[in-house]
Amino acid sequence: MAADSAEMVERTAGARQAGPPEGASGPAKLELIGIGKEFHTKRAHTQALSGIDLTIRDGEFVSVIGRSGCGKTTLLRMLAGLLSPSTGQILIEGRSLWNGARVDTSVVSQLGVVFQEANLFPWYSVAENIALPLRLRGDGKAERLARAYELAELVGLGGFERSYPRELSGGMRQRVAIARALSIRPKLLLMDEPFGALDALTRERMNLELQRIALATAATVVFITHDITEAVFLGDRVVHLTPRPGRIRQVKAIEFDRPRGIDVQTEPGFGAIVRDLRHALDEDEGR
Amino acid sequence: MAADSAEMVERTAGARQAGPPEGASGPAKLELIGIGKEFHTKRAHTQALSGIDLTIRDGEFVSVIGRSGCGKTTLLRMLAGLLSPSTGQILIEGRSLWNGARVDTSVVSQLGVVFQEANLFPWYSVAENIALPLRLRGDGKAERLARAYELAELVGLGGFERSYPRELSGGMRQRVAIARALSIRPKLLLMDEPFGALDALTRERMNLELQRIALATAATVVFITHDITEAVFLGDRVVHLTPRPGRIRQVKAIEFDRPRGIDVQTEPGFGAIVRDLRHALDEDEGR
Amino acid sequence: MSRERSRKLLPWVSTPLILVVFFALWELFVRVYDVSELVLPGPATVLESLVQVVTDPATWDHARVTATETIAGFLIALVSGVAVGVVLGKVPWLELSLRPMIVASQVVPKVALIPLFVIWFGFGMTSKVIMAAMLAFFPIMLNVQLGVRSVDPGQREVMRSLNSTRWQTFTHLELKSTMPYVFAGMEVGIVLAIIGTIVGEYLGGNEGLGYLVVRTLNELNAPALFATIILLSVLGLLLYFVVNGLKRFFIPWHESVYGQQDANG
Amino acid sequence: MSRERSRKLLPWVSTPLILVVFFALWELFVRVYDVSELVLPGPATVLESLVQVVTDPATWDHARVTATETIAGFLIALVSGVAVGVVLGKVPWLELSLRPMIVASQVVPKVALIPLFVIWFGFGMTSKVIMAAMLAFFPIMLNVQLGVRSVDPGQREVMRSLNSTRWQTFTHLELKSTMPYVFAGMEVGIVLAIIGTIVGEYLGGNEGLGYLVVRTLNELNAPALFATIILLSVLGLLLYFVVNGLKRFFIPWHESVYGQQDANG
Amino acid sequence: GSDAPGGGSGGGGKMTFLSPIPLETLSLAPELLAVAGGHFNKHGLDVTLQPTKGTPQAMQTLLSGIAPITRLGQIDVMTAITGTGQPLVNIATPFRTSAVRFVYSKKNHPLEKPEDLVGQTMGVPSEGGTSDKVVSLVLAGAGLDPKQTKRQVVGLTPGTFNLVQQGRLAGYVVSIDTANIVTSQNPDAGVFDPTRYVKSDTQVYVTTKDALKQQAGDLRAFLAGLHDAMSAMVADQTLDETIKQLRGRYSFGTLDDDAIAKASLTMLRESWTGGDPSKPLLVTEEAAWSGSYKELTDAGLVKAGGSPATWFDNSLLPTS
Ligand SMILES: Nc1ncnc2c1ncn2[C@@H]1O[C@H](COP(=O)(O)OP(=O)(O)OP(=O)(O)O)[C@@H](O)[C@H]1O
Ligand SMILES: Nc1ncnc2c1ncn2[C@@H]1O[C@H](COP(=O)(O)OP(=O)(O)OP(=O)(O)O)[C@@H](O)[C@H]1O
Ligand SMILES: [Mg+2]
Ligand SMILES: [Mg+2]
Repeated sequence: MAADSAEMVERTAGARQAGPPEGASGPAKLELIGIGKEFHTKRAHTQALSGIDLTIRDGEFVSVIGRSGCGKTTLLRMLAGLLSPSTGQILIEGRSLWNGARVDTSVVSQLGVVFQEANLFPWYSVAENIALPLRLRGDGKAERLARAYELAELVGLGGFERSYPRELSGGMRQRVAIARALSIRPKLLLMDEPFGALDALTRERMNLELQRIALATAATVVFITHDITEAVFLGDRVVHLTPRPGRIRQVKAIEFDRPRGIDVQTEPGFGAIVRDLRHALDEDEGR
Repeated sequence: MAADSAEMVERTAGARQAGPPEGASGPAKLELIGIGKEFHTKRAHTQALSGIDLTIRDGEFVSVIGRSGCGKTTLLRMLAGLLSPSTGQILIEGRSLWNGARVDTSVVSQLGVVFQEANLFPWYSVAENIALPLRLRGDGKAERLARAYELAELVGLGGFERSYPRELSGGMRQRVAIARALSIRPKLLLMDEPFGALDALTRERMNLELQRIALATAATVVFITHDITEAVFLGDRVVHLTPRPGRIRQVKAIEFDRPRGIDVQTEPGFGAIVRDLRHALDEDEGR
Repeated sequence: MSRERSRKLLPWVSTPLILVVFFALWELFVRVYDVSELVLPGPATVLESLVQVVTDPATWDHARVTATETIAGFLIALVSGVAVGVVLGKVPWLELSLRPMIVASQVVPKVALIPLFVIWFGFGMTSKVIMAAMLAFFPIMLNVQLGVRSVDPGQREVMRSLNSTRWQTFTHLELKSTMPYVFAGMEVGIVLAIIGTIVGEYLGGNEGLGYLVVRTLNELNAPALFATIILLSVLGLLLYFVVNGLKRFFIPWHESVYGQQDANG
Repeated sequence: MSRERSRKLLPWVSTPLILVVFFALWELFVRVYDVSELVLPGPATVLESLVQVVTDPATWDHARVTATETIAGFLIALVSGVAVGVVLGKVPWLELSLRPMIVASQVVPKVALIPLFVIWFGFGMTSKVIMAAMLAFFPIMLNVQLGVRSVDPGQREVMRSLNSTRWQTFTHLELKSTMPYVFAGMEVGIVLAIIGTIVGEYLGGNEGLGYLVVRTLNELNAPALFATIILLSVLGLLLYFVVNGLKRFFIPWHESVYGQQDANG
Repeated sequence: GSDAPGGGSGGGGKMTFLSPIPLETLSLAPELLAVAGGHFNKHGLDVTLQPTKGTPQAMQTLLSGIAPITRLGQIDVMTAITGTGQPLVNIATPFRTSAVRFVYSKKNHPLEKPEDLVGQTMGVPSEGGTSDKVVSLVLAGAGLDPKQTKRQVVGLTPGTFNLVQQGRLAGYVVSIDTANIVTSQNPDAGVFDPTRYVKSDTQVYVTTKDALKQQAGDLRAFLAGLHDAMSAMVADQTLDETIKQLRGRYSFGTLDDDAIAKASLTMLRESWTGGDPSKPLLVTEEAAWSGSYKELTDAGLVKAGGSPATWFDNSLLPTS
């Protein structure tokens, strides 16, 4: 029921929205059809997600918000090919990502993921961590390092390229993880609260950078955040998940033109959307 | 120089402020005198903190803000007796915490710490993790469990008491860590971005709970956050650290009466303080 | 679900299968190369002899002796290995100074020490117990050391911030997080303990399966020799799987036990 | 700074010190208990004999043989232990089926296999190399298995999300994060390899320090026996510290190496 | 293996001799001298002496065809033939009497006659082997129950005599030259000679039926070389020349000590001839061979009913 109305909003909103600049309402990049996920442990079965239907167009930026524990990370891990859905299907560019519990890795190429934890490799320096995806793909050393230094500068870690993860602060580690995900200029970028450990200013700057990069590379982005303002600022659409089990309650199209400047946040329409979403989230309380 | 002016603000502000309800401008709980910290690695020496002078009264709630990597965590770890300062002295109730590199554990009693990472013990269930401090102190099993269930409820994890950390979402883990720190009703509470992984609503509720608990137990709180609104809402004073090396740039007294309701945020004075702090933080950029 | 169940049943199917293949290869080898009965008797002969050996009550006395010695030695190694491993893991300077001695004590050929052992402890079980303990000690100690040093620094800070005593840090954190290492050390240790016991029995005394090996060897009774060896292997397997079972019981939270079942859904 | 330097110098001070204490205790023990020269000669006699043994060029040939056998066996064990450990660590069902065989192969008394070894490999070095490899294999394999299974799931997901090949996951993640375990296994393994070689040399052939032990034993030449044992221990120590040095070189990032220097400031 | 012998029946090649005892003992004097004195070479043979771990391994290696010849105790040979029908053939008998001795402590518990063993514990290098059986034979020969003496496996280490002095063992079984070392190092040590009570503990050169057919030439040359070496030693009254030749190639405790070397070699030499210097070396006498078999079957140590006459073959011995 919730899913139905969500789909409805999605469709109507989708038609009107400003959307990604190139390719406008492009072809479907990601299709989630009836996705559900159950976790089994000795003590309990948790229904983390249920009946998730969502279509994400190529080049679209989708923000996902929801209460802590509502299944956002679970959803993202399924999209990243790390966790198989219990029910339903995920199509990437029309091809099925999951065959039962097996992932079809050929489907998920040019993928960048920022996890909720930084998950750096302690045996590599900052630059080596950032350049790891390039290395796996076979880029040359000089090229790799140049890109790593460039990205380190981008995330505000210039000068720390040769440091090791244990010498960094929490926020700095998270920024290394972001740089790592960006290194291969991914076509599909999945981000799980990437800016949670950052101060307001760094966060703001990262928001702008992310928007710029997403537009420049025409990347499709799924972006999980707890910051509603951020979600609205960045998203073409904002997906609101309700907890236990996680369902889509609402998909809100954000119709400001892109690229958006920081001042868009002061526009009256912006504040209204944020307030609406916040109220909707507040209602999840009782559940 | 920055430290001087900060101290000045501190003193003048301190006299006027609404302050903690019991014992008003009570005795000094914490005194930081000329604290500095240098990290040595093979490649580089990092001056993380330098010339930190600060006095925190008993029962006071001090928020600390600053850019990512400016030394907040370092400062907190020194207060928690986990990292020795390179220079300067920390007095807790007038007694020195550090003798060179050795910590005087008798000085830090009834301490609660929430780390930037959850640091849960994977071999213990949620309830056991929460009750760990009580167990170490020798409380009986029934008593311990009752308290653990009460706290799990408080942080919104009712029903997950018997789950294990790996079955929790990132935000849920962080909430377990908060509950753990609160379990012994600490007199001194040190919190490092405790609500960073929480959604806005949970965060708001936790803010109110934290304020209630701090007032009820007359605890002294040092609270690191990236959210300036949160810092102002909760703090008797807000300390602003500038990066590389970390110095106190400003100590802002927040003079709203406590307990504060959520609506305090709509008062014009509140917004002004937040804006000022944010501008000050923005200026750190160039450094 | 059914995947998990089939995984549990697997060893009960595969082990007999592998055994059958093994015996078939053995028989084949003996026949094709026409190996002398004295060097390697065929499986049929050995199994026949095994029945005889097993039905002889004296064999069980020997097996009991060997098991007792091994277990006693192993327990000594476990306790001392954990204790020493924890201390050396936490006090690096002590480790640096003592390590040469410890390593030397391991590489010293024990055969030279047996007479000293016998003089100190007599012909009885004690010298074999000590032998077993000496061999099993090292892997346990080294793994505990590794474990203690691999304790997550963040978790360690939690304990320190709680003003925990050394003992509390040990029981709630170090012991728990070192457990997987201890068990890996124990799995090597139990095997070495058996080897130690057997070697001890070779070199002195007149009890135990190791002694039986030497005796049947000297009596040129190859089938009985191999039957005894099979018995020894079974004893070794039993002890090993007891340790392995303990692991499953004690550290259900560890990856090496709960496995990769969550990894892929 | 100076603390770190003094830590580095420590073993160079403490080891000789402990050696002196050790020899003093030995002398004291021999004198107080009036131990027969045959059972345990005093350190002075042994040292005298050691000088003789060391100046004999034949000794160095024997030592070279033992070292060669040990290193060869160890390397075989290392390569096969890592390979098998990785495979079994990642394919639990295979491990479940093969484990009984592997454990059995460890507890089987090798003395019974010596004739087979001789038939297959002759009296030369090969059988000792295999002996060394068989003993060293198990701890390495088990530790690698533990290591592969202890790889941080979060880091593993990073690799999976990067669509890495199995080989890439192995070299960039599993190998690196298993290294500390491999080295703990190697430290046990090198010691067992020496034990294996020595046992092999006891049981056949006429080369190597193990053979020298048997020979001095047969000659009832206690001082030379203990001198040979000291030589063997020194060889063992050398090899052990080579492995240990490799560890410091290869995993400088690991706690067990960089130690607790950051823990307290 | 690379050590496997080449050469067929034509003689003149490489050959491996399996020694169940370590090379560094004078019990191996005939073989050592045959190598050191060039006696094998004279017969066109290049012999490698290959030590193995004890009798079982020597026999196993022999039977698997890696080497054609070894020297074993008669007791073990008969055990293998009657017990499991191993295709072994005795082609020469170098030692006609036992080469083991019991060492005891004169102060503690002298062992002078078989009765002294009753109720005691004897140390043996390994249970079930020759030494063990010699103890049984001594008891059985005197009409005593072998079970009345307990056995204890002890290592052959310098310290074992200490166990005797401590009274943990009444004595222990060693080879002749070891007995000589122990007595030379400990005035308290006494030696019990089982030769007086046991006839069957002789030593014989053994080959397999296959090798007898296929490598007769090599074996013949081997025995010829040995015969030359033994004759030379018998002829060398003072043993000076023998010791000199041995020291030219080998060096070990008992050889390097003049007194022990001479005493041991003299005792060994007596064993070759059985006390009668006129007897031909190496020849297996059917009467003694069969008599020993009876002694063993009487003591219940090997199975009865075999035909010992078919288990030896003197045809390869030098005919001079
Ligand atoms: N491995 C697991 N085993 C059992 N339950 C799990 C597991 N992983 C997640 N869950 C459960 O699934 C639900 C959703 O978790 P998820 O991590 O997706 O939440 P989230 O929306 O990312 O929350 P947060 O904002 O706190 O990170 C939670 O109730 C959690 O307890
Ligand atoms: N163990 C260490 N070794 C070397 N440098 C360190 C170490 N720990 C921290 N630093 C450095 O000290 C500085 C301050 O780090 P700290 O963790 O205190 O920052 P923070 O203010 O908590 O940042 P964040 O908000 O990102 O958590 C950083 O530049 C960091 O690189
Ligand atoms: Mg999450
Ligand atoms: Mg921090």
